[in-house]
Amino acid sequence: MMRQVPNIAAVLFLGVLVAFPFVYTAGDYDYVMHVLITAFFYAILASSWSMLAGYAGQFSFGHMGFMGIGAYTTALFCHYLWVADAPTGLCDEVEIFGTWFIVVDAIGVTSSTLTQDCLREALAADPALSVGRMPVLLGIVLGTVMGGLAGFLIGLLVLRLRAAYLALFTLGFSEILKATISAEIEVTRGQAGLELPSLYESGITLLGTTYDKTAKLPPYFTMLGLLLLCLGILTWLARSRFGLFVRALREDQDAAAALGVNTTRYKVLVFTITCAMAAAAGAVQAHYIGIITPNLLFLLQMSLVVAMAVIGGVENFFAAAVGAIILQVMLELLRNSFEVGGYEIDMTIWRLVFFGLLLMITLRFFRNGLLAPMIEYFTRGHVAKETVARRQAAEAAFEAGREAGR
Amino acid sequence: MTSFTRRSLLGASAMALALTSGAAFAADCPIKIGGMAPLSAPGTVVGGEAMRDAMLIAEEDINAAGGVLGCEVEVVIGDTEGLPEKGAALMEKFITQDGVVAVGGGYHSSVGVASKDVAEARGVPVVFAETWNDTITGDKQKFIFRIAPLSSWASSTIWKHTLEVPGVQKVAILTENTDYGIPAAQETTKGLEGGGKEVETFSVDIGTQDYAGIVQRMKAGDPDMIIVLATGEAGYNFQQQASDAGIGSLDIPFHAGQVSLESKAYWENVPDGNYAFVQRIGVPETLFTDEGKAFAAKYKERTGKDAVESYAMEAYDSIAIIAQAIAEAGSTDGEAIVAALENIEHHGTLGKIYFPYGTKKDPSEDGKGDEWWHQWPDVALTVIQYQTEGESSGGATIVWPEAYRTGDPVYVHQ
Amino acid sequence: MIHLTVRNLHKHFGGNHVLKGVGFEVKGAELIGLIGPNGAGKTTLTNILDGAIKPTSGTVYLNGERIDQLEPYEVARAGLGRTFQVTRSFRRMTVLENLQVPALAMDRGESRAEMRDKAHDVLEFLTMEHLRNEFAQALSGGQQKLLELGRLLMLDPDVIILDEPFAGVHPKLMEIIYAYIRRVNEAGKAIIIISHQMDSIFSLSERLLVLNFGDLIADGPPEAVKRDPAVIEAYLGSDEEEEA
Amino acid sequence: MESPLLFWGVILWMIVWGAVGSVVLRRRYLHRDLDTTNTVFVGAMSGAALGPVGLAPLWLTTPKLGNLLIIAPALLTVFLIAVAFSFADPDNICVTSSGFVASQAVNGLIIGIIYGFMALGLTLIFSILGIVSFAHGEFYMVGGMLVYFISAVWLPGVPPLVAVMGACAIAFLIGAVFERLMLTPMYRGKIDRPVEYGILVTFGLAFTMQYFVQAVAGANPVKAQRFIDFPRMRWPEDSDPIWVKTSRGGVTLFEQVSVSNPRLIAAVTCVLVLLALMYLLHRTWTGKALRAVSQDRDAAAIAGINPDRMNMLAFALGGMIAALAGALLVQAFSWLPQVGNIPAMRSFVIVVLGGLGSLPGAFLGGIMVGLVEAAGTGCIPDAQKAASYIPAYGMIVLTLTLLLRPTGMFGRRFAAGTHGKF
Repeated sequence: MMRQVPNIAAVLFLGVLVAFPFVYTAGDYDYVMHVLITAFFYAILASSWSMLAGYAGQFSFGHMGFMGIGAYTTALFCHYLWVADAPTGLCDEVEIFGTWFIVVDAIGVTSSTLTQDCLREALAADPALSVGRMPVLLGIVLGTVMGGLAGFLIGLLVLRLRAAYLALFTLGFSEILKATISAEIEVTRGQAGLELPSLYESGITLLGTTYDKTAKLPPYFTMLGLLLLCLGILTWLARSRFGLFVRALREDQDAAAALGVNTTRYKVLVFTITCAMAAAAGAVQAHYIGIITPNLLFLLQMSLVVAMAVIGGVENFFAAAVGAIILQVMLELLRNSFEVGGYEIDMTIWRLVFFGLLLMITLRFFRNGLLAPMIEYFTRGHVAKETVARRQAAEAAFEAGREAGR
Repeated sequence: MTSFTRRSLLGASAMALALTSGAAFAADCPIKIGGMAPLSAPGTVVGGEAMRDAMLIAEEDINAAGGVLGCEVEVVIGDTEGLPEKGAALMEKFITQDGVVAVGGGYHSSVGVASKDVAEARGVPVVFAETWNDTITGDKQKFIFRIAPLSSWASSTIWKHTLEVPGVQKVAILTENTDYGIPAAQETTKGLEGGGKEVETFSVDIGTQDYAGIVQRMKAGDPDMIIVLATGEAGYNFQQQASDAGIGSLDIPFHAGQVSLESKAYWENVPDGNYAFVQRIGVPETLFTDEGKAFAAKYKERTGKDAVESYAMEAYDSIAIIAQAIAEAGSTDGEAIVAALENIEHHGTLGKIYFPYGTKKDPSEDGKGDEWWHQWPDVALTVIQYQTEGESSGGATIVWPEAYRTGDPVYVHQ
Repeated sequence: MIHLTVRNLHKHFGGNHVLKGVGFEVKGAELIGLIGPNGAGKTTLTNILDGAIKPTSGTVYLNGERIDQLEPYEVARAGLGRTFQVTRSFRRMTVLENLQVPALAMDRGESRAEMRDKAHDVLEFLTMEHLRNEFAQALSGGQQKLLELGRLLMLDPDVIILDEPFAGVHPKLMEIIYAYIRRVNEAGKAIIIISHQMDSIFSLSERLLVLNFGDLIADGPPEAVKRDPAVIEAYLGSDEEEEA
Repeated sequence: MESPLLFWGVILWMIVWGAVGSVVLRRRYLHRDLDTTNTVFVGAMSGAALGPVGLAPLWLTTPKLGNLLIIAPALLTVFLIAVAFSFADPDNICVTSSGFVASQAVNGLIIGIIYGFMALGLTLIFSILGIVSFAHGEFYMVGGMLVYFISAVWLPGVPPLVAVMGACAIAFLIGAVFERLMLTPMYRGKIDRPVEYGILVTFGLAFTMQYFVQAVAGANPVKAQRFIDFPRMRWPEDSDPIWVKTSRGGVTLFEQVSVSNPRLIAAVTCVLVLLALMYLLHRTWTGKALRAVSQDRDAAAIAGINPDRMNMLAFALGGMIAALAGALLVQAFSWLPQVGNIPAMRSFVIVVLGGLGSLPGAFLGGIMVGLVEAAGTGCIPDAQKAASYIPAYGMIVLTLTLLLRPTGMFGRRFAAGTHGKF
């Protein structure tokens, strides 16, 4: 019965999350929903990172880089590729089955886009022209695939690297990516960011209610769904041989190989899968926010993900995900400044100081995070007692056997 | 796949939404107005803190004068961090959590561009104070107003002034690679090349500390003048390092970055920064309106600064004008405030503020570009020059344009 | 029929000639002891057999398959398993999970239930059934050693190399290890034991291989090897140094 | 660039042959059972430099890869890239103006010395504790901030030397206290993965320090006064060009190369402190003990050295070195709570390039990174982008190092396993 407590808690927590958008009606509904959507986004990153770092022992600091690959892939795809029913005559275009695929010219950041964007010019010249976006879903899928592919390549490159070297290499990868995105303004629009269509650009009808593109409910359930999907995949992986093998490889790579585990394959595989998850989260989040900038790749963002996973419990991706949700909500709640004895404490900054302290204290005194031990307590609590009893029995039997043997 | 027409490409598609929200908090006291400012990095904190102080003074002034619609006004300050996505999230928070009826302030263009769509979709009016990018008004959104100059105007101030500096043939531009810096550099280049000058542009990542390589490279090009288009401390770092290398404002005409208006920080960070030109918005302090003088006095007292930065005045006005519009509209409904703003005549610290173009008159009727939409046309743009070490930007000599000139420029190369 | 053929193995490390043409054959369920003074090349030989390092020249065949160029995991699947000199259990995995790794890696098409039964048998045999849900790091050193042997049972290879199985083991556990070796041997597996504990190795093995400075200096029944003058010389010489 | 095709063609050719060389040569040496430590690097470099012509003799004779064979192809590759560049872009200022090249090189060298000095602290920590401190950039930041606050806010008018020493002392203290509170469980084997623990816990320290400073000091850029104003002088008086000319803000050599005053002061101080540090490490008991612990922890413990105390000393000293670099540069750069990020990244690059744990490697690596950054910003034809990529240059060096020679220039073989007992 005790073992079921975490499962029951999980079902309850999930139930609250699912019911929340329908029950909650306060004036700050949209804001709270926004906080939660972002929390789910971080939960995906934290849980996939905990699979990579906690389960497989690959301490990568480039997770946000892969997230960025997902986000930028779909952003570039939706930004530059359009379809039309007739040629524009101004843009690069190609006809496939009567549909014209248009590649918009890269104009970078200017203050007057009207005279440079070939598509806008074409539309201005010919108002009858019907132009459509590429499907958002295809962009997200592409982003996920690109993230997975990048994860695969990086996984291959880091096979020989361990520990500190791996951390530095992945950090370097992420930084190069950030610098490139910031510098290649013609294509990526640099710090100005690339704007993306909303997740549901033309609205969506769910259960008879039509939600427009700014409504929070559809992206809420999209991100929650993605989180559950990722957790589902991670659970399945963790319970299958995959989970066992990557943990074995974390503990001792040579011993795992000597027992027939293809370590190379599982190392690359774990990179590919977790990076694809990060990329998927990035792509969905980019569409939800509507704009993506290289600042998302800042080390600060990565440190948030790491801290969330560690505080939740880096070796348990459920704990990491729940930790991320709780911490993200806490960080938002703590934004409000307060006064102590005439001094105004500006919580926008101080909350991050406390966050850093919490991270250090967790690492120092709660090595398995704050949430994972609670789950452990219920799922493994019985083991300890049982073991003691059995060990005593076995030892007694052993001794008895020896006595008898003499 | 969505099909759409030109109108929706321009971003006006969300009009219908505006009708559904916005009025929910009407007549609740106090009336809340959002104030956006970058208060932590990577935003320009110096500018953000000045704007925050100015907006809080505006709140005091409005309430001292009896508030609006019988209510006190509360300015809710929010931190954009200078990041577009944070700006959008902040706008969301303002509207949905804090229940603001309108929003003022705003420093970084990229933040403005990202956040204006949120406000537009939710039907909450925004009066941007210091976001220059032309597209902010160029998208012709119903709820978006601006009292800052257009980026293209600001750039033209710089290049027109530069063209008048004698003996300048080759100009080097240092710009931050943001959506403020890049377009500004393009426009400045265009203007200067139109005037027959040679231009070389260097763009840098904000956050760079060490400019030695760039400075050397610039120096090797032997420019006659340098223009810095950077908002943050990058401007300080670059200028002092250029001075160390002998191409600073003591050696050649030098247009310093926007942040140099913070004279106290400027002299601390750029001790060799004398004779730099800085673009300034608003008329000289001697020509201030009564409102401007009153604000300047309060601002100096509160902050301990010896000059008022233009963005502080803009921030103050952005809040004050919203308050007046609410009073004139007699309601906190977004539509009503917009209607009031379109007809407003506000005597602010910067002068008489009004918006000639909008829903009642399209800019194209006067042959103007889209960027004139909901744009205050009379922004005074001047160029000042520091001529004494340690002097305040408010007291510095105005050298351009002729109409506001308070002294002759010093050309260090002559 | 198990058939391991090692032919003319050479290994250089830079200028170091560590193995100088080692060759031997294992046919059927032999119980072999591999001894030699420190630096004789025992570890190198093990690592080559295991696939961790590749020989400079020479070949290793196991049941007709050439394994000297394979990766360690392929060697394991081909039917050669080993333990390590220093115990290398998966410390933060439970005892049961430790046992599951080789079983799943081999993927013999057994059902989960079959694997569980097998693991149960193995644990019973090792008297560790009560510890199945403990983390390996909670076990004593000797128990971890047993666990490593248990993993090998689950891997179920044809040839097993045990690297120092008796080092630092409590006498109580020693009996279990003895029983283990006999049982595995009786099940038809070949075992190669590397050890410094001469008593154990002489009493257990049917055949002894002696390495010295990369050469195989003796190969035969323990009694014969014991009297081999080359072996005595190699051992006495080096043992004295070791003790000194 | 005039003929980009030529340049990129050459680069592509080099990459292809470099990749071929690194793979083929390693296989060859592996096959012949020779030491493969340097084969990837030498293969890549000789392939890149000479293509098949360079690889064939190596492949045939498989010589012992000594220092000459390691360094020569690398230098040749760099040289050939430079030649290709000068042909592809004959009008580039890096090709036409030797004065510019000299000035870039000198400035790269000067800043490289400071970088290297800072990285020295990181590598010192690594060599003793076996962890990479992610808080190194924050020590740098705190050093600068403290100098500003001591000299401009708390005790206005104190001599800069006092401010710098005060900053160092406080940074040392922070490092020592942190090490005692947070890192001690690592040595008792209580932590399963000490390397990762070290990274994460210093990461937490970095986070805390950066935001603590921001919360306390605000985010306005600050800057300390120049420590010293140079006297104006010219030497020799009547030559053309004048060899050395100083102004209060800088020094000009041969009227071509100008170095700013704060940088020169910082670099000279770094060299002096480095010499003092070398003395400490090689001539004092404490220094010898430190080095002993870095060589062999257990042996040192047997010899009566308390490794725990050495851990504390190393971490505090490493942090102090970073703080000193910051303290010296706060007179050159505007200072914000975020300034540590870029130098921290750069230190990582340098220590990997030099070889984690190698002190001379860190110093040399610093100079190399300084030169690479100077070359990147100075020579990339597109002025628009040259500076935007500054943060990336070092990272490219890092990536190449890890791929071609993970042990770095002077590294012991840490990459395959981990350091020491970890």
